[in-house]
Amino acid sequence: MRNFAAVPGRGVLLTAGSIAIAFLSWQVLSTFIFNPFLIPPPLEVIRTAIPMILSGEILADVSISMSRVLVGFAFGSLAAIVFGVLLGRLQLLHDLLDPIIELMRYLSPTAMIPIAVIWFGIGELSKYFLIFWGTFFIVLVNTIAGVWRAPIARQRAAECLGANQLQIFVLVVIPSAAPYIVTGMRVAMASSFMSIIPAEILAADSGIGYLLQKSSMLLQTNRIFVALLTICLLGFVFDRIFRFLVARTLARFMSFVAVT
Amino acid sequence: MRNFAAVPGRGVLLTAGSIAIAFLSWQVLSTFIFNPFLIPPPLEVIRTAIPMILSGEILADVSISMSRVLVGFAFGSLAAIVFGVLLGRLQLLHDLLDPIIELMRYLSPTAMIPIAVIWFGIGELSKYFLIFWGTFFIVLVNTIAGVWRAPIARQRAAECLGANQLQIFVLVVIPSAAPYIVTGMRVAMASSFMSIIPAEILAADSGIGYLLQKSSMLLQTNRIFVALLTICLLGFVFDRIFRFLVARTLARFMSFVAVT
Amino acid sequence: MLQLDKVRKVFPAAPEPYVALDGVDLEVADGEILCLLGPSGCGKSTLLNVLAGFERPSAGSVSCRGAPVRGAGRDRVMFFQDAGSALFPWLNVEENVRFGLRVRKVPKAQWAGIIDNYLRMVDLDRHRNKFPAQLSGGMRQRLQIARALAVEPAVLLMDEPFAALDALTRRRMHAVLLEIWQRTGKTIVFVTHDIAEAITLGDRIGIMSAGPCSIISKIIDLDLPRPRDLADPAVARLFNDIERLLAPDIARAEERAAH
Amino acid sequence: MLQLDKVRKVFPAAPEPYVALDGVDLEVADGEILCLLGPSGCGKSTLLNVLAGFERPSAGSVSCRGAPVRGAGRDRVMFFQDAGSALFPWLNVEENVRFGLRVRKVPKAQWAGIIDNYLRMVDLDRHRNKFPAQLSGGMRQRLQIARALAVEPAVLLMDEPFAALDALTRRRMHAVLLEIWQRTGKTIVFVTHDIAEAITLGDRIGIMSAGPCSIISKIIDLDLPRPRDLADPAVARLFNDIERLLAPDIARAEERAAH
Amino acid sequence: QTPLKMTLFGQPSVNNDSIWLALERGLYKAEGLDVTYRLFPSGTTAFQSFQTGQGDIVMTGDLPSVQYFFRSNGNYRTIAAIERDAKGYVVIAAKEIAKPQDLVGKTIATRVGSTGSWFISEYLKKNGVDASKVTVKNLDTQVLPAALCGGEIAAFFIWQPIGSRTLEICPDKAHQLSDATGYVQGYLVAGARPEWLASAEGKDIATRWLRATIKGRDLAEKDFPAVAAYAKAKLDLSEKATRDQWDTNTRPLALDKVYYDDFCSLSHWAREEKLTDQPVDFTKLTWPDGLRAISAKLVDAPPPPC
Ligand SMILES: Nc1ncnc2c1ncn2[C@@H]1O[C@H](COP(=O)(O)OP(=O)(O)OP(=O)(O)O)[C@@H](O)[C@H]1O
Ligand SMILES: Nc1ncnc2c1ncn2[C@@H]1O[C@H](COP(=O)(O)OP(=O)(O)OP(=O)(O)O)[C@@H](O)[C@H]1O
Ligand SMILES: [Mg+2]
Ligand SMILES: [Mg+2]
Repeated sequence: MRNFAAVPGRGVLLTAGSIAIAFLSWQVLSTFIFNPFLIPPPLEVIRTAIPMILSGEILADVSISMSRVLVGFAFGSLAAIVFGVLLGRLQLLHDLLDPIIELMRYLSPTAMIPIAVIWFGIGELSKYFLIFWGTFFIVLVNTIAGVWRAPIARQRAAECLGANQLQIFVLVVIPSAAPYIVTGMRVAMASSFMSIIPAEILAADSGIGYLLQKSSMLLQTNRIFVALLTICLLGFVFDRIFRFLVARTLARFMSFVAVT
Repeated sequence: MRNFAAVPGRGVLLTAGSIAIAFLSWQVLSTFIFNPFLIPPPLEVIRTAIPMILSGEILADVSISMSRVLVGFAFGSLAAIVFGVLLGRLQLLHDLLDPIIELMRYLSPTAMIPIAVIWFGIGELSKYFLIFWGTFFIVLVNTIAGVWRAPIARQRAAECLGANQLQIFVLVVIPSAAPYIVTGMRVAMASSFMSIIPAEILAADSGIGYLLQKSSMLLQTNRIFVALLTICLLGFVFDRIFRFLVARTLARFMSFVAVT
Repeated sequence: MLQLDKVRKVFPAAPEPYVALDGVDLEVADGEILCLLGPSGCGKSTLLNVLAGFERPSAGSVSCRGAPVRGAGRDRVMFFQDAGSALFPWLNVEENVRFGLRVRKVPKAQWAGIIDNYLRMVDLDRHRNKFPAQLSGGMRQRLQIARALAVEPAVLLMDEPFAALDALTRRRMHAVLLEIWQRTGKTIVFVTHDIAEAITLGDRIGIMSAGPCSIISKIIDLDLPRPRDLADPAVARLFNDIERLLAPDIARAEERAAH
Repeated sequence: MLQLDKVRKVFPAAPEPYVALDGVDLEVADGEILCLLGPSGCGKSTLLNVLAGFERPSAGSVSCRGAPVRGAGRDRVMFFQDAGSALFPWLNVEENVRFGLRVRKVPKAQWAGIIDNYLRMVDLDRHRNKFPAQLSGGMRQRLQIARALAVEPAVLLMDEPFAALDALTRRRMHAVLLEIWQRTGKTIVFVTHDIAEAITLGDRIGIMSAGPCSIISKIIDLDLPRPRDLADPAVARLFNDIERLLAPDIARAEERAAH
Repeated sequence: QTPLKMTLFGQPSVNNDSIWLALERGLYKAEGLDVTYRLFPSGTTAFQSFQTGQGDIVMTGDLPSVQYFFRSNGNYRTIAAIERDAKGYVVIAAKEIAKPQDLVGKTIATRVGSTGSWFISEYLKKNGVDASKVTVKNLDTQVLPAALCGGEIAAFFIWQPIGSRTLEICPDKAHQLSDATGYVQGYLVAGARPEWLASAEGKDIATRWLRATIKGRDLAEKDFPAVAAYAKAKLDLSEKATRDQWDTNTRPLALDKVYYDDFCSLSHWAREEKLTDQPVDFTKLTWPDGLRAISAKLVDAPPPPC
């Protein structure tokens, strides 16, 4: 977590510099080496994006997609943490459910579309469900790993200080597993953003995933890239906010291993 | 890692029991509650699968897909570990590349298809690349987290015992980060299996992902489920083998935190 | 009150299982301080873990107040030898002490008073905002002492609690511990290497033999009034006796090393 | 050879930075054993970390053989106070010792001999297949000693290496350390709480004042022949002197605690 | 009187223009319908939802409608062919491929299982090219231009606008070898569930919907600017892209002989390819009652199963 609260000045500068370099090389590559129709250069993408931004089209798409991601991600993470702590601690439960989990986690959100429709129809609920699905197993695997590695001495100390099982879960095991859980959530974040696309296959009429698909159908390369870039930027911002919140609220759970 | 080397007898029994229960409930649900045409019951799926197995069709698909997954997963993990250790240790490199990584990791393998074609054509290479892509960032994020949490005292001890930077990387930092790396690889495994589908959109004429797509296009629900079930089973087996290998070869790197 | 009966403890290890304890019998009366002495690696910590209920004996039985010990109990608080691993690294000094009060449902109004009291006792009151990673080795030990004492358990199982303290701080801690013990009548099992410390504190001293297959080879009753002065000839004689009791193992080890 | 000049060390901490060291001057000659004594939490480990090059001083300078210390160097080997955290948990006892030999490119043929020798020295040869998690506290310390000695560094920085050892094992370790020192002429900085240990080992003893803003308040030259016997009146006087030197801090602390 | 609610599944494609204008101009409302219009990226994904009981009328392509009919055990009826064209399907080939015979020994691509496969099969057959000497690759539609421009394939068979996009991307390397005229026709058909159509309300809604859509068709055929405006607003399609497709659209809104012939040909091919295993019985696949209620001329007598 060393970097979670990097020096702001230098951090911002480096971030800006590194992104600038990335965009510059993209511009050069797609202008001179790739066919700009296949991979439009960033300036072209921005030119396409501007009217979409001005008309408010993108904004509407972003806000609807973000709300879907947030709901799915939050519930997916929460369920995975609760579930993961239980599975990590109760060996029998783990042995019983692990094989089923091991089978199910290979089903992509895309593969779950039919089931989502059957269970939740074609409304918002099924979209939340698909993003939930893209989040849950990743956080789950990480949480179980974190729980398994929560130092036993600490749990024993809590136990003889008088903590009951629930208190050990909440006050000791989860904080001890926090670095794993946070890492899992960061990984899952990418997956939940990717799950917007299958989620919005499902009778959406707005959202970035819908924009992406509609543009793919019509082979509007520039618009495809606007959608992709938007997803990347949203993910980037979301991750920065997440890191900031972690540094703000969970720093004490994150840093202890590195400091010694 | 408590469970990585569970008692075989009890383990096999529980695994079998739990899978049996899962299949039974699926059978009951899809026969009596869902429309069996929407979600075919497992017996129906098996009935569809048998001729496919006997004709060798599935076996060919499985072997070609597995070889793609193995190559993509192995290279993705390896690259991510090397890269992750460097980024985790060299703060400047991290600060410089982190923003770009943070942008790119939200691009799903599906979104990378056009780029894969441009860079690698429509042969096997581009399929490996897409699975690589689905693996790399997950292992990377976990590796960096693991490296950050490698206890400093251990690295200092190695340094004053005479280890150079490379030796500290290989002999101390990577083993310390092993529990994170292994967890990351297990999570990435699901992602790399899911990436078969976009990878085999790309000019495949065999493979499980191809089978899935063709069946989807043709609305052959039973065959879709055969493909999905095959992916799940392959993933399950792959994960068991991975766990077994980890328990066999890496147990010493995995268990130390839990034991105290 | 605490009772060990033919306790055996075998650890799985390569190439063969390691028998740490092999038939340990022990009784600790209510309100007694029992000190355990023994060579490094003989099984003192293992014995405490069994008493605490953290480890099940491989054979034999453990009971506390007549009831068999099946797991950790809030009446028996352990002071861990490795203080760093037992503290909560995400809680600062004050919060580490507060943890026990909170889970024991001590009324909130009393928290501040109790915490102040115990932190001052171990001289950490000026460091109450530091996190465990920011503490020195001795400070971690003192924090663990404060945390254990603050919940006022009936039984204290202490594994070399003062090993990392300088002589004078240690002397102060002895006084604190004895004062609390006299006031509240706790039962204390106290592991140490320091013969002088064992004599200063103990009602009885158990001597363990070197491992493997360690047992409590001898129990010495200390019928001496407190405070005990090492300069006192009776005490000095005792000191020498104990040293001699511990020596054979060392001698054996030295012999082996010479080959 | 080792030189600290007006070293100051400030740790960032809430609510305000903590000044651990505030102007420490020290010189350690080649081949000298310098013992450091001081109350718990005064900054002994911090000082060693600065000497080792693990921590940069906030002000002042550190040098080793005239060259400024900019980081860890393989000539200075540290024995960490928290033995558990410094061992490699995935390597067993033997492999932990081998680590140093391997990275120093000691010829392979010599490994077995060196490892046997040092493991026997610390009496761990029967436990060579155990992993650190399977060792007792004292065994971990001994393993760390073996590991540090096996690479035969010019400078040893030892942070309470014998704190978790019983009296007799400790005495053996003193003999081992002195024997090696006499044979190879290492420079040793040795942190301890145990005044007797400091007197047994040291050429000089540095006394640190209590923190914050700790300094080396006094350096005592020990012009006594070895082996030193605590029963010897000259030595006993020295013991009392040192105890008194350390006392004022304790007295101050006790006063504070009383309020 | 309250409007009748119905849900319509469609795709973001210009061959839906009859429906767009019916929506735009309030023709459905005028028929007393309250239409919820849902877009799916393809007919196949629309069917995924449709099969779970969602939606009332679904717009799909030719092959999916037949496939779905068989897979769902006949739980589907085509109520009208909305649009069809042969020009909407094209063969885009590398410059050096000048005639069908040049494809021998080469690799060509399409989306396997789509109408494109049917097109390939008819194209090779009618041009006397031995199909076994041509390698057919499965490629996702969005990858086709890159693969052709990158020289990975010699040609592909696909629907518009993918062909014309490719010509924009690498005009120096690609050209249009042919369109599907004389080979196949791609269809947009509207379908519904038989039990819904059998109910009084379903039949009523379907008929009203057809009537309004026919009126929409009449507008769409004449009023290109309105179609272009809709495509621009909803799909951000350029006027040219819309024009290219609009020009090729023919909008029968009928179940006519051409429809039967084309679907017979499709059925033959599908059986050859083992995609289906029985002939199409048009008395089961289609539901002509709605169109017939509007005008008997719109429905021809179906041929025997083929
Ligand atoms: N998990 C384990 N697996 C194998 N052996 C173990 C394990 N735990 C402890 N042992 C062994 O049991 C013996 C006793 O260990 P224990 O920690 O009880 O010693 P101790 O008396 O507390 O020593 P010290 O004074 O050095 O702390 C040692 O030889 C140790 O190696
Ligand atoms: N990372 C840190 N952040 C803040 N304060 C620290 C940090 N590390 C050490 N300190 C403080 O510096 C002081 C000296 O610590 P140090 O570990 O050097 O003491 P010590 O003399 O080794 O004590 P002991 O004998 O108990 O080991 C202590 O007050 C400690 O709290
Ligand atoms: Mg012990
Ligand atoms: Mg210290």
